[in-house]
Amino acid sequence: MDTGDTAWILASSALVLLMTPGLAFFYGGMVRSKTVLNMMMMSFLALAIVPVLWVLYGYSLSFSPDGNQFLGGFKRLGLDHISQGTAYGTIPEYVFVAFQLMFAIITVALISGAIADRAKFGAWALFIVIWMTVVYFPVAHWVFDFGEHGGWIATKLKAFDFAGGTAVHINAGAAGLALALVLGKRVGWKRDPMRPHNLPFVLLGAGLLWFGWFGFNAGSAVGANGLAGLAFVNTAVATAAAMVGWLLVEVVRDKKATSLGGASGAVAGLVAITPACGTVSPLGSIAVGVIAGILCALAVGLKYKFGYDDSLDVVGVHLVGGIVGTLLIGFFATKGNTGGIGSIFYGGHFEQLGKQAVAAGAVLVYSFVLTYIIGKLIDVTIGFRISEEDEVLGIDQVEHLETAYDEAGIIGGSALKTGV
Amino acid sequence: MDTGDTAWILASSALVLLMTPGLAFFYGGMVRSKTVLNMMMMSFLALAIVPVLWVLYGYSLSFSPDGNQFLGGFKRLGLDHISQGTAYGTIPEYVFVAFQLMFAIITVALISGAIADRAKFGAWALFIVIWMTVVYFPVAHWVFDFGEHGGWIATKLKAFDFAGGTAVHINAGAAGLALALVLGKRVGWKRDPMRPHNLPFVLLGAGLLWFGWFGFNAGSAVGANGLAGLAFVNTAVATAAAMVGWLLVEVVRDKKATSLGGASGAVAGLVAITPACGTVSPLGSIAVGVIAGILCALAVGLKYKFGYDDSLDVVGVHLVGGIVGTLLIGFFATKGNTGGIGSIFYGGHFEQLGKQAVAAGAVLVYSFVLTYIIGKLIDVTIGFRISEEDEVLGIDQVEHLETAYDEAGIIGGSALKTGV
Amino acid sequence: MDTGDTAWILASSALVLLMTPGLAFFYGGMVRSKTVLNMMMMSFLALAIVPVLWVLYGYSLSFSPDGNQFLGGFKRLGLDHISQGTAYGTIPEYVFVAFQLMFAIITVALISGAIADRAKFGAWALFIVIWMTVVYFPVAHWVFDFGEHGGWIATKLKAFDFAGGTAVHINAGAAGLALALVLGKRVGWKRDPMRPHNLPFVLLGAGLLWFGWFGFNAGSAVGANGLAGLAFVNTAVATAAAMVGWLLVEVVRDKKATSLGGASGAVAGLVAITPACGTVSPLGSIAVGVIAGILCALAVGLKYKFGYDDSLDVVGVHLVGGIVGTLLIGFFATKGNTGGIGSIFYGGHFEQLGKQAVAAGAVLVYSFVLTYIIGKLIDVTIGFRISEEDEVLGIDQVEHLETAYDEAGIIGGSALKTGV
Amino acid sequence: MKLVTAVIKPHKWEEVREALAAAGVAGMTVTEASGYGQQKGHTEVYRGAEYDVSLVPKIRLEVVVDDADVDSVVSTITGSAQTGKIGDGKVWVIPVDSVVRVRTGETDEAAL
Amino acid sequence: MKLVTAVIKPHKWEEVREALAAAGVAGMTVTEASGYGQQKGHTEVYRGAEYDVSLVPKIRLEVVVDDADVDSVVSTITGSAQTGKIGDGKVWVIPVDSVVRVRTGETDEAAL
Amino acid sequence: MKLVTAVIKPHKWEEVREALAAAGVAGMTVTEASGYGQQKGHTEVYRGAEYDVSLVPKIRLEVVVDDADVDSVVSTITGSAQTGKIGDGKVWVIPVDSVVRVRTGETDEAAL
Ligand SMILES: Nc1ncnc2c1ncn2[C@@H]1O[C@H](COP(=O)(O)OP(=O)(O)O)[C@@H](O)[C@H]1O
Ligand SMILES: Nc1ncnc2c1ncn2[C@@H]1O[C@H](COP(=O)(O)OP(=O)(O)O)[C@@H](O)[C@H]1O
Ligand SMILES: Nc1ncnc2c1ncn2[C@@H]1O[C@H](COP(=O)(O)OP(=O)(O)O)[C@@H](O)[C@H]1O
Repeated sequence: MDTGDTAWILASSALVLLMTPGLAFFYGGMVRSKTVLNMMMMSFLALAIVPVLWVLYGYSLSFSPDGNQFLGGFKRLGLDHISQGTAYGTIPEYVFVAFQLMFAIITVALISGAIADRAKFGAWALFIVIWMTVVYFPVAHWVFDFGEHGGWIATKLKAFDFAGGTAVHINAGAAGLALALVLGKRVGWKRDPMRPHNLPFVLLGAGLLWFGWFGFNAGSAVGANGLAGLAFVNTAVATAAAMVGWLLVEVVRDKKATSLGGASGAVAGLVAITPACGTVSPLGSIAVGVIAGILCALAVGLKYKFGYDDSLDVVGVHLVGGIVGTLLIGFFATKGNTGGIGSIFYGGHFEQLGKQAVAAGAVLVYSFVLTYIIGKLIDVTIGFRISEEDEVLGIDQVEHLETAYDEAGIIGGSALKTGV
Repeated sequence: MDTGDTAWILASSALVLLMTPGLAFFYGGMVRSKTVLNMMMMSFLALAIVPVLWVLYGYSLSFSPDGNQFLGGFKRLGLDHISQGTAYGTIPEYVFVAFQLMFAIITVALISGAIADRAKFGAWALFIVIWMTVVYFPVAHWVFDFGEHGGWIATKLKAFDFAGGTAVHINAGAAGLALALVLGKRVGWKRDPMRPHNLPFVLLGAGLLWFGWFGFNAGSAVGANGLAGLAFVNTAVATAAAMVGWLLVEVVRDKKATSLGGASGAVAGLVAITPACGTVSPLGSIAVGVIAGILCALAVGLKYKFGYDDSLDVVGVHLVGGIVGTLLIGFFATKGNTGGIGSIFYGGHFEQLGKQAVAAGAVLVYSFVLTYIIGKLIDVTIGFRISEEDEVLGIDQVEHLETAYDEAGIIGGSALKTGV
Repeated sequence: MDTGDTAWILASSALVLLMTPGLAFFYGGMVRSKTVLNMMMMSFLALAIVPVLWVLYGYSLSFSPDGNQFLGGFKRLGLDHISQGTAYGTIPEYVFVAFQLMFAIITVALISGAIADRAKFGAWALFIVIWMTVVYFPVAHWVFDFGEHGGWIATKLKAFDFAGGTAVHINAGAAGLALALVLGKRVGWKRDPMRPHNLPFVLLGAGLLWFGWFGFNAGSAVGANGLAGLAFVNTAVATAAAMVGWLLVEVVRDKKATSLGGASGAVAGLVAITPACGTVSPLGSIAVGVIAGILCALAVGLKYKFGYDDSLDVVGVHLVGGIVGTLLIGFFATKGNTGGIGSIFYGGHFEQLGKQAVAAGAVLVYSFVLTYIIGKLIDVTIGFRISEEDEVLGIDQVEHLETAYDEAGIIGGSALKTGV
Repeated sequence: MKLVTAVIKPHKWEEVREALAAAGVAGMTVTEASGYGQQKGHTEVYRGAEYDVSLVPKIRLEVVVDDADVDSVVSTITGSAQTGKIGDGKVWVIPVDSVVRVRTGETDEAAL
Repeated sequence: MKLVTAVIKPHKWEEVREALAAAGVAGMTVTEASGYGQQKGHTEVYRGAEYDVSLVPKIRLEVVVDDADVDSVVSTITGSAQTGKIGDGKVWVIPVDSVVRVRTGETDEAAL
Repeated sequence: MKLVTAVIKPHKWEEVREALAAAGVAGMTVTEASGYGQQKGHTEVYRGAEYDVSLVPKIRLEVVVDDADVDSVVSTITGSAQTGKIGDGKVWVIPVDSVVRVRTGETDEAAL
């Protein structure tokens, strides 16, 4: 085992953990002040539940070496057969367990943005358990397990997905779309502005996400080496380029650049470069970033056209961004970074694009269909949505007995703004 | 010296530094808006004072190799006899100095939660200096110095405390209780709600604490290895399990899960796994987490029973959580992780539990008694508490000439909400 | 290549990236609530533009080995001639590219504090592009390129600037002064209080900056070793000492210590220790910190004397702090850390002070003059400043079509506080 | 002319606004307020402790109207703000001597 | 009936509320306000700069009362809100034509 | 005595305050409010979606004045708050029965 590689993956695991609180702020700032706590708690509930599932059986279903190409095995149940001395490549397997755990947490948390302000908290808890088990653990195996009995996308199809454009972003985006359809629109959708109640929080979230994402992407090299360096540089420059792209769309269309656009553009770039950061060059990353920034900026308007309330644009940013990044590998991958496999612009090869499309499509369809079914099952049994009256009052009060802010404090405890 | 080990401890030191600003937000969000700045500044004052003490004499009193089992020596005064080439195990001693400094900072900062809204800032500054010198530096030596003339808990008693359940959490918790008794209750305690004024800040603080805590716990392996990996996984899963435990208590008792509960549960889990993360298995960590989450959720009600105003539950979370974690090692430690020493559930050995109890009790009593004396001395000399009138007006105005928020800004500079 | 060194510089690069969002909060909290988004977006725009410039030609102009002592060469345009296997010392060159990129981003972002609340966003975008090209890339080459055709300050003058006291802080401070003069004072300056609208954000920013700064300073060892350890300890203790210094000035002058003072003191200490952290001892760092804290606390009043509206004290903190730190090396550098070159207090050598002064002066003059010209050019062409009316209304509304907070949320979407 | 002041429940605001607009009220001024009344005395449990909450959030409307419109405006408000539960609020009417429109200087009826 | 409006210092709010409750006032409406008056002119020093602060935070109460209760309500407020220092506030009384309770439609005395 | 209530545009607040001070008004009470009126109906585009914004931020002033000063106070406010654009606001005048200064118990003219 290599202490340097281990040090970087330990640090990366911590970085990726932080992404979920970061997401809580990115999302939490975007909703109205009467729903921010629930929005944040949807992410924190992922932090509470997923690690327990992961240790009990999730890691095993995703990575236990005794599985097949569709699902891992059972040897790692309860993290059995792992000790401090067990290696995974050049790092302790415990470290790999930790690193991959963080991916599992954030993926389900991402979905919550599609159903802001209206989901029963208990139903969301149940959804996390079922969705992780039925959707995430298998898909993570498909994409991230490169072992002898590894996943079909990683080992048979050999589509490139360096850090999870399919397993994380397309997966979460498709699931978000499905849940937005199951739950329906918020009261007042299209009538009320529902503008972000705290844009500095959105920027804070974007900043923490970007920071953590270096662990996500450069950590996916599973070592401290030139590949990690490439992924790091690409993550920085594609994100920047996507911000430029998104802000340009706004300037052209609305004359002004918004802070919400800046934050969203950064996330769109991070999403798009996730699958591609190990295979494209830094110049290619600029292209990936700009394209993703522009396309996602346009895609967030789709929900108004098609009439689904994907409240915080999980579809527009994660689904669209994930697809863009996954497919652009087929155009921009360089032979030097792929071990000889070219792409349309670098060598004129079209095959890889096809593989990328198959991987993207498979995850999209699998996730959308399964999620829709899970959502409907929860809805018809315990009910997924709170009442209209409660929604108008604000889900924070109703589901958490709290209001986020109480800043009137001048007056002793019984501050003017307390209570219902 | 090993660059990989060094890289991880450098990163860990930065992570642990961030915990104190994280704590400032965790605590700051919980108080009323008229006292948030003072609450945060109590943590920032620890950041200002402790590093200076540490370099001058703190590190020496804790770790200089020329001491005895109760106190370090004087060879490291002013960090004398350390150069870039001096090693501590496989890392440069300077890195170890930095890492341990961060523990010293946060420990005293933790105490401040017990005396929210009412302590003179100058008295708090004086308290930091005295308390670090008289309480923390010796206790850190007892627990963290494994050298030839190391501390009695580490080298004679051989209680397990991987990352500071005793020296940090029981120590701070007992001190918090003592200070809460010295200062007395806030004006309006039990009458006014005194609810958190900014719950997103509480969640931000919890997120930053969790993130930094990976440095605290996995960094305590003082290397990038399988032990660090184990500590990392355990820290993730116990924290999650404790959130589940705390939220379940709320759901059962109040029908709803709060965001304050989620954040508090996470911290309770982090506290409890701190001593245990190097000796229990991931499955054991789930148990430690759930138990700590449940017990701490119940323990925060004690102050109403016994009538002390431990404002932000330093006792309920850090003292109780620290004791729970320290004692549960006696039940859940596995031979594979301890080098052959079993526990009640793993090998049926009861001895270790006794050692754990002695360590916990010794630190608790020492810290409580000394802190009470220090607090009283400060109170009778310069006075520890602000006047009632100032407390009603808000300590931020009185002690810092500031109000935290001024969001009316529409009106030029002289915003409506400015001033007293 | 060394994986441990690589791991630490990867982590450091992520840490330094986070400093710019940290700065956005440090600055954003200090302005009025009607201008916070613009303030933050000035930093985020640096994050959007600089990485693209860096990959296209910035890295090459700063570090390509085919240049001369005043400017790098053109071999690294588009990061040409770098692959995963290319080394820079003991780390992959891609990692060095990433690390240095982060310095470039934050330097220009620092300047924005001097022109808060009144700069056209488009003009700021243009400024970033020109200033980076004409000022930063050359100066970075002077100071940070130690190669065969490296910069004149690094390789001929041999002034010590470990992590960028000149290239980053004096550079940004001088530029800030120039731009403050070009843009003129804010409407209501000196009449309206213009107090910070969100002091917890200022503290958050200070905390994130400090955290990230460990990457900045200890990462500048470009390895995980004793030098990194020294820089780390020095960064911790000088920052603390500077907080103490600043707060003491306040206590003496105003009777009370403010949170803005605590945050500013920390940043002043970080700035001053930046050039010095690799050459002075921890005890020397305490001196550097205290001196910087006191001098910067006094220096922020200069703008009222001389009548320039350096809104958030870029001059008082970064220019003054940068000069203090750069010059104090001439007093406190120890032979053990410099490879034998002493200083006034350590060996009685005065020569180094002269070199330090030349480096500081050269960067100061170059940056001030060039920035003033760039600013004027932008002002007379597209205009740098928004209209008075828009300034009173608030630049967030005008330049970004947004207001930062909307916390009235009780009332459905059309919250009372929305809109203009 | 008269000034009609109404204190209502926040979540009724949209309905009241629409009802008033439908009734031809062209303008009003709204503030956030806190109400104390019979609705008081509700007890909250939080983190294991119990508290009386004496103030509840309200919306406070002011509408200046012609004498002739007073009754219809009052009944429009009471009609649309009513939930039948304690705390629905109050409406009171005050005599107004004169009104001016700042923009034009028009006064009284013309100013509305 | 009359509308009693009082502008008081924020930290006196609890006392005023309790005194009014003791005096039998069953309801009131409260808003946060800023006051400008003789208390103005205080100068603040912050980060080395001096400023005049012209507005100070106040609490604004509105209580609709029977004509008969006006004097006792006014004196209860002035009694409990008084500190004797500049800026204690003002109380003014305005005639009210009518009051309605939204919940029931009761009017005037019955609506209080 | 009279109560002059004015609803104005926020960025006019400084000017109004200075004009009133110059006109000898010694005190007033200010609240943040939201206005609904002809200025309504403005449409905002944000993130590609369009919305009607019906409420706009306003500042609400209350000044109790002697009968004799009413006209000058009203015209001072309308003069200094006017921009000529829709939404400049309204000023209305209400009869006041009595005023008390909390600090001293002085009443009526002496209380101002
Ligand atoms: N005498 C009063 N003067 C002014 N406002 C009042 C008065 N009484 C009640 N209110 C306002 O009306 C609101 C509702 O009154 P409450 O007594 O709770 O219920 P209801 O009006 O249904 O009987 C209160 O919250 C308060 O804002
Ligand atoms: N003419 C007025 N009209 C309305 N409110 C007033 C008037 N004068 C004073 N106030 C209010 O009363 C508060 C106290 O007045 P001030 O002159 O400061 O002290 P005092 O009432 O003790 O003489 C002011 O802050 C303001 O809110
Ligand atoms: N009838 C009314 N009663 C109370 N306030 C009103 C009334 N009409 C308008 N206002 C207030 O005056 C403000 C300006 O009115 P508006 O109709 O928009 O423009 P203008 O006064 O220039 O005609 C509104 O925002 C509202 O606060």
